[in-house]
Amino acid sequence: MGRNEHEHKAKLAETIRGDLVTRRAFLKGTAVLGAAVAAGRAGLLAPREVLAQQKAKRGGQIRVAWIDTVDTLDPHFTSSLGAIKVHDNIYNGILKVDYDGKRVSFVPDLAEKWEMPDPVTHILTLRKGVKFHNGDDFTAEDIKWNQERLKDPQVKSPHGWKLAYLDKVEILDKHKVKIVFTKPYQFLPVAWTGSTGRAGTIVNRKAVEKQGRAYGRNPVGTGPFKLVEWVENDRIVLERNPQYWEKGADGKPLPYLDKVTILLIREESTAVGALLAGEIDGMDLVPFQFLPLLEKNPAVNVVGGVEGNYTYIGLNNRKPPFDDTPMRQAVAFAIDRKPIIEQAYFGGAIQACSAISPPMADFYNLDQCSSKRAQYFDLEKAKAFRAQSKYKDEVEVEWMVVGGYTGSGGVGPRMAELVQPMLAKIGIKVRIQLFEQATWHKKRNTGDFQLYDEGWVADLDPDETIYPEWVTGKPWNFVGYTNPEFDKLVGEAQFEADVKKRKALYDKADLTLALDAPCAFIAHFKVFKALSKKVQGFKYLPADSMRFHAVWRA
Amino acid sequence: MLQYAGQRLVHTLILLWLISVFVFVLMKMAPGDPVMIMLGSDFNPESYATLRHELGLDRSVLIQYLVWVWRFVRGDWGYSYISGEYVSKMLLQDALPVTLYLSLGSLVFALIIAIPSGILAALKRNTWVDYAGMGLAIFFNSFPSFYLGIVLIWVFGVTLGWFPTMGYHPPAEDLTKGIYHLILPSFTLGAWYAGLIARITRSSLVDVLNENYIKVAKAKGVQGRALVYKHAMRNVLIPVVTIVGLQLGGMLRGAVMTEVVFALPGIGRLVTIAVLNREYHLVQATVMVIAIMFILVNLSVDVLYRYLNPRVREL
Amino acid sequence: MAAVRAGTIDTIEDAVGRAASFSQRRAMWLRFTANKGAVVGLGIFILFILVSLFAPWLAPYDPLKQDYQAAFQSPSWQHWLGTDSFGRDMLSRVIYGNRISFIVGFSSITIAMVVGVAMGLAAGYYGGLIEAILMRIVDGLLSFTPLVLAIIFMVALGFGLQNVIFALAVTFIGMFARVTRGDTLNLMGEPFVEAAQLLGVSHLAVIRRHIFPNVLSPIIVQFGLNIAVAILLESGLSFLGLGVTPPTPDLGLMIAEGRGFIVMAPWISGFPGLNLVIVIVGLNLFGDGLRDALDPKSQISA
Amino acid sequence: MADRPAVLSVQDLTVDFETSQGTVNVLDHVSFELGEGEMLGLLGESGAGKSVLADAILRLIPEPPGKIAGKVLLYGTDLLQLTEAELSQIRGKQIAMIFQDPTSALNPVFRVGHQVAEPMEIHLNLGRRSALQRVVDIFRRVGIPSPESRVANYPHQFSGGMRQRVVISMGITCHPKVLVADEPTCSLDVTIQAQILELIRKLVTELQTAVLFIFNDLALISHLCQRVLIMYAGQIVEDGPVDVVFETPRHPYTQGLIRSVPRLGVRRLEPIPGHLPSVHEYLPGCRFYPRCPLPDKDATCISTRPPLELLGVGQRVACWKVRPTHAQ
Repeated sequence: MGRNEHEHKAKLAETIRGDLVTRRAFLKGTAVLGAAVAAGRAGLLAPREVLAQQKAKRGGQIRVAWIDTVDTLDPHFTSSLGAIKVHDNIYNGILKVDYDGKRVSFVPDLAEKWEMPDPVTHILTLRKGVKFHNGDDFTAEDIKWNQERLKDPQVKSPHGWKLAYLDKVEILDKHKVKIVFTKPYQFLPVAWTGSTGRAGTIVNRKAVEKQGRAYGRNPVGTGPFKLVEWVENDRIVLERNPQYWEKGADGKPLPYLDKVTILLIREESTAVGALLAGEIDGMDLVPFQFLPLLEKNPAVNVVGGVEGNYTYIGLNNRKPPFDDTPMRQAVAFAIDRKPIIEQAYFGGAIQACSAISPPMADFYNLDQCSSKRAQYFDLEKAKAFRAQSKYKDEVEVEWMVVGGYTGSGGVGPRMAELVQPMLAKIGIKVRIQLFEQATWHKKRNTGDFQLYDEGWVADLDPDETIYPEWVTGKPWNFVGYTNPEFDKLVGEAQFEADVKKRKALYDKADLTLALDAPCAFIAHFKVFKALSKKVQGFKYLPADSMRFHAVWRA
Repeated sequence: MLQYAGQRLVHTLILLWLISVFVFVLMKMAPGDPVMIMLGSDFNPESYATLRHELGLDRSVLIQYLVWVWRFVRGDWGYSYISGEYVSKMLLQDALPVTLYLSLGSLVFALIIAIPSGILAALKRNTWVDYAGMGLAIFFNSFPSFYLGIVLIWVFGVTLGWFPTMGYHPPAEDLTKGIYHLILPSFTLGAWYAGLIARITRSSLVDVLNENYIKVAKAKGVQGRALVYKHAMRNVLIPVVTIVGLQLGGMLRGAVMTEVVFALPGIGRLVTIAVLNREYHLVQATVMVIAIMFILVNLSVDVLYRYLNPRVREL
Repeated sequence: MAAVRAGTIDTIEDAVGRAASFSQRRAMWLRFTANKGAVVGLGIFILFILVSLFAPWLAPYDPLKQDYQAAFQSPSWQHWLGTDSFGRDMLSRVIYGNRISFIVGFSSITIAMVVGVAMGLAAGYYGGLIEAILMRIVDGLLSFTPLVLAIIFMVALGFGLQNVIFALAVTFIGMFARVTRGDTLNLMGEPFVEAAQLLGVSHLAVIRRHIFPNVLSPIIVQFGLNIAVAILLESGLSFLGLGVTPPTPDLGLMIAEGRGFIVMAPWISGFPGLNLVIVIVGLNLFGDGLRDALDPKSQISA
Repeated sequence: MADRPAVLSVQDLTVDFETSQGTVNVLDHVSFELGEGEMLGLLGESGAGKSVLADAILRLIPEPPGKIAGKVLLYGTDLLQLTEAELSQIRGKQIAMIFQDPTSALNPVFRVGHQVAEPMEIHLNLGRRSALQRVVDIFRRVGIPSPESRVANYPHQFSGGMRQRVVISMGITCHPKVLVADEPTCSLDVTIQAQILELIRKLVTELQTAVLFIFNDLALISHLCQRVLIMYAGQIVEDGPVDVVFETPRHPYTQGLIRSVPRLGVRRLEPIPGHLPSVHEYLPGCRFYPRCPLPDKDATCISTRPPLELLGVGQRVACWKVRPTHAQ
């Protein structure tokens, strides 16, 4: 998919500009933190510099803390990023995410060659000599079985829907397979990636059939590392897979490391403490409030950047008072994103004026915010909308915040605390109510709330970032937003092969969404990983991944 | 004696049963269920319904309870909904040893510090030694374990780098390393306990030293150390043991916090997370294990108490 | 050392006793004030109550007022205890924090005491089946780890102040019930109780007039000692994020929130922590004093 | 005066106590002597300070709050001047004590045999076994049935009477020269009381031990002792041979005391009006003054303590108004 160079440069520039703006504001806000943030920021916009390549060294091990929780190591059933970050090292996908420091692309992983004779037919030529951890050969059979496992309603994979348009899988020979779809599904490349896509991750049939439910704890993949042990709430130990197919810089098979110990520390401050004390070599996620601290530290690299995500305040379109469009619009325009980015994200984010985020380079509009086309802060405008609302006098609403000891690296209740006074200005009295995760999920999934905050993360294609979230009746459309026109636009976009046309559709949809304001968009935040300077060769991907394939310890 | 034992056993069983019902009902009262967590953002009504059915969560609470009891007593403690791991492994193999080591560590630590200082304070009653000692005791007795933990991590772990800030290494595998990693947590958990024990030791020694039989011993020509360590100590230990036993429960309370702060994979952290994830099997089993531990502790305290105190030895 | 014993002390004591033949209450007061720690404790305790009651008048700022420009300020004349990450005045928040702790501590323990004492009296007085049932329940409650029980309750009930109070209350019922029952049993043998029963005084009357007054002091002692424990538990819950909801100025929450800035802005977690420690120390000293004064023979049961 | 060479001589023994109400005096210049093998009785109401005296003699009063002054000469050595170490060599060996309340006097967590054997282990450095052997003999002598098995029992397994016997044997194990028996039978009923006292009398005559009996029962004293001390509010008010003192009491308090005791031939009792003053109400002078019936009592009685004056036939009285006959 060709795009000319200067356009990317421009995009990047916008990203940086947004960043500089926030940083300046941030400095004004908080002297102590601000300076530190500024210091670190330069580095993480050019991740590759941070990890200047030297001669790779073989052997040794690293210990990395995971803040995100790991649910299961069966990629077809996981729903946690923490787990996916582990999968990346145990499994391969049909495709994988690649990033040249400017743009994200999808390149063959287990597939050596990926041809499309027509928009709905994919012919994959698979790598030869790839072995599973249990010694089985990886063949076309595995592709077929995995794709069918995902689609099979009996298996009940929560990712089955990604293969909704899968028609049939034909084995051409041991290493060639033809996959036919009913529609030219544009989201497919992402779905087929080993990491966040999850629908392309290849698991070992024998192991699954042998282990049954326990497979999630006894995974068998083709990846560079294999699981040694998983001690509850303590650690996951990965060990070098000697027969891994990928070759390193020295021509010998990867990975360089013999062992990777993943420490399941939910307690952020403890993990940071351990990193500063040099007990661990990294963290899978840096909570925003620790950014300045870690960036100041000479022994630590902080790697990260704006990723394919957006956070928003969901307004329940089915329940008063937010069943009233002007009321929702009032909210969307009453929120000043800057202080939120300073106080909740500590500068680690840029404003979001709509859903589509910068890494979706082909679809993100650089002037999305500056043009003031979509949502932005304008109290007067907000008051005007509020005046049009059918709810004249002050309303009191409950804001549902996920609390409890979840160890999540998010901003927690901070956003709610910040927005509370802003909405008070337009006669909306917010009562913050914490719910621990199970309750929160239940209320969200059953639409039993008025106001809540949420974010969609690690998205790489507009379809996954918009379609299931906002199309009428789709599973993640928790606020019950419905607009036939919007549905039509994104529906078409799913199967529009031409990038230019597709972008046009998404531009329209994105704008419609922003102005209907089923939610108030807040930020596209940066995802940071902290690694000790000893850790070399880490390749940053804007898909919240922790791939240790080519990592070594200096 | 036998009959007493039997009676006690019956009580214990009733107790365990009550607890299991209590927890089961409470957990079912709690909104949300593991499936919500499992699906997380991948939620959709169909897979929700089917998964619920598969896990038998759509059956009536009574049935679910009976099934659980039936399996539990037969040693099948179920599995984690989310990870598919077996509860018995997570609980007994992974978590229990950690908490036991932690509690043991802090208990030892507490006794080593507390009893001598308690004795000293009692002997040097109303001197600065007494005041200082008891001041410290009450101070540590009052220090919230989670806050103490944080302070210790950042002062001794990060800033001074004397001790590891987190993590667990089974002492069984590498004793020194294991103990080294348990020092800060044990202190965090033990401090509160040490304060308590020191105070009891002092007050009870003060009382005993006023007892008539101590005067009698003096009159017999007993003096100095023998007076305290032989004639007084046994009597001092009686109340101390009682409280130590009673408070082991309180120790577990601290354990939750300590494990959370130091990222120790113990029972406290396990059960906390399990409750939040609605891991019914795990919560039930853990609560049962904790209760059984509690009962065993009380039993051993009783035994020790009987040994120390001949007056209750009959029966 | 006031316990009645044979020998010297005794002779002196009751000589003294006879001398200034003062009332029992006065004797308690004297015993209490003789204990320096207890007096300090009482001081802190009173201060704690006053601060809690008059928080709105004492707090220089609105504890919820955010001011981004003023975030992360170290202690200054303007903000004695500095400001937090939202630019809120720490002093004001800490002052209100005491109020929350106070409310939680008192109400939860009071509820627990009322229920627990009732159960204890019933069990001890009527015995038989009632006792068997009640005491099994009590054992059940007691064989929980307080925090775990509280957590399960919070999850079942949902977050928020009143739920915290309820959850804590439940965890303390067992202890009150046990103490009360024990002393009630001891009293059952007493002649005045038997006499009253023989005279056909109604059970309730016997309990009210003869039993309750005599089991009161250990209960009061437990009350004093356990407020501290309750406050500790509450801050623990909030620290875990299972207690009261932000932006409520709660000491536990403040410590939890301050964790993230412990290096760059240690005061955010430091002052609430310090305050908490002081309050608990005060309550413990006070509770011990109470114990020594009211029932000298009892042992610590913090 | 004792008609035998004094074993124990107490001179101006004074005890004060620091209490929350300030310093109080409990013993006021108590002086007396105890002759070899003599049986001396100390009589006084409870609260008069008898037990304090007993404790003071063995220096068992905790200091602080107590403060002991004066002399306690055992064979001429002043116990009050010795170090704790030296003192403990003497306690239990040369001077022993039989305590008031056997229940509190026995350590609940040790076997009685061991508790009784202890002094011998300390002073006669005997091994456990042989010491225990002796205990068995002693038990037999004090009339504890089946002593072999009883030595292994714990205090709570004995009846009150038996416990008292244990306590007694504890006092006599090392054949002390002086024995202080502080109401050894107050906790027992009359028949056992008789046995015990008989027993003690027998033992001490065998062992030639001098005994200071402390009682608040006049009859027992007259029955047991040769000499008697009358104590009132921490002061010795009269001292003399039992028969003399009881036949012709000279101190108004003694007189009142004797009149108030039921005896054959006396129709009605006359209790002493008023009550024993509290330590706070003690006067610098004669502490009986407030209750004193004497018509001619005066200011000196209040201001200055009357010394014990010898009235002949070994009878001494502390009263300004009762002076030696020849003086009148």
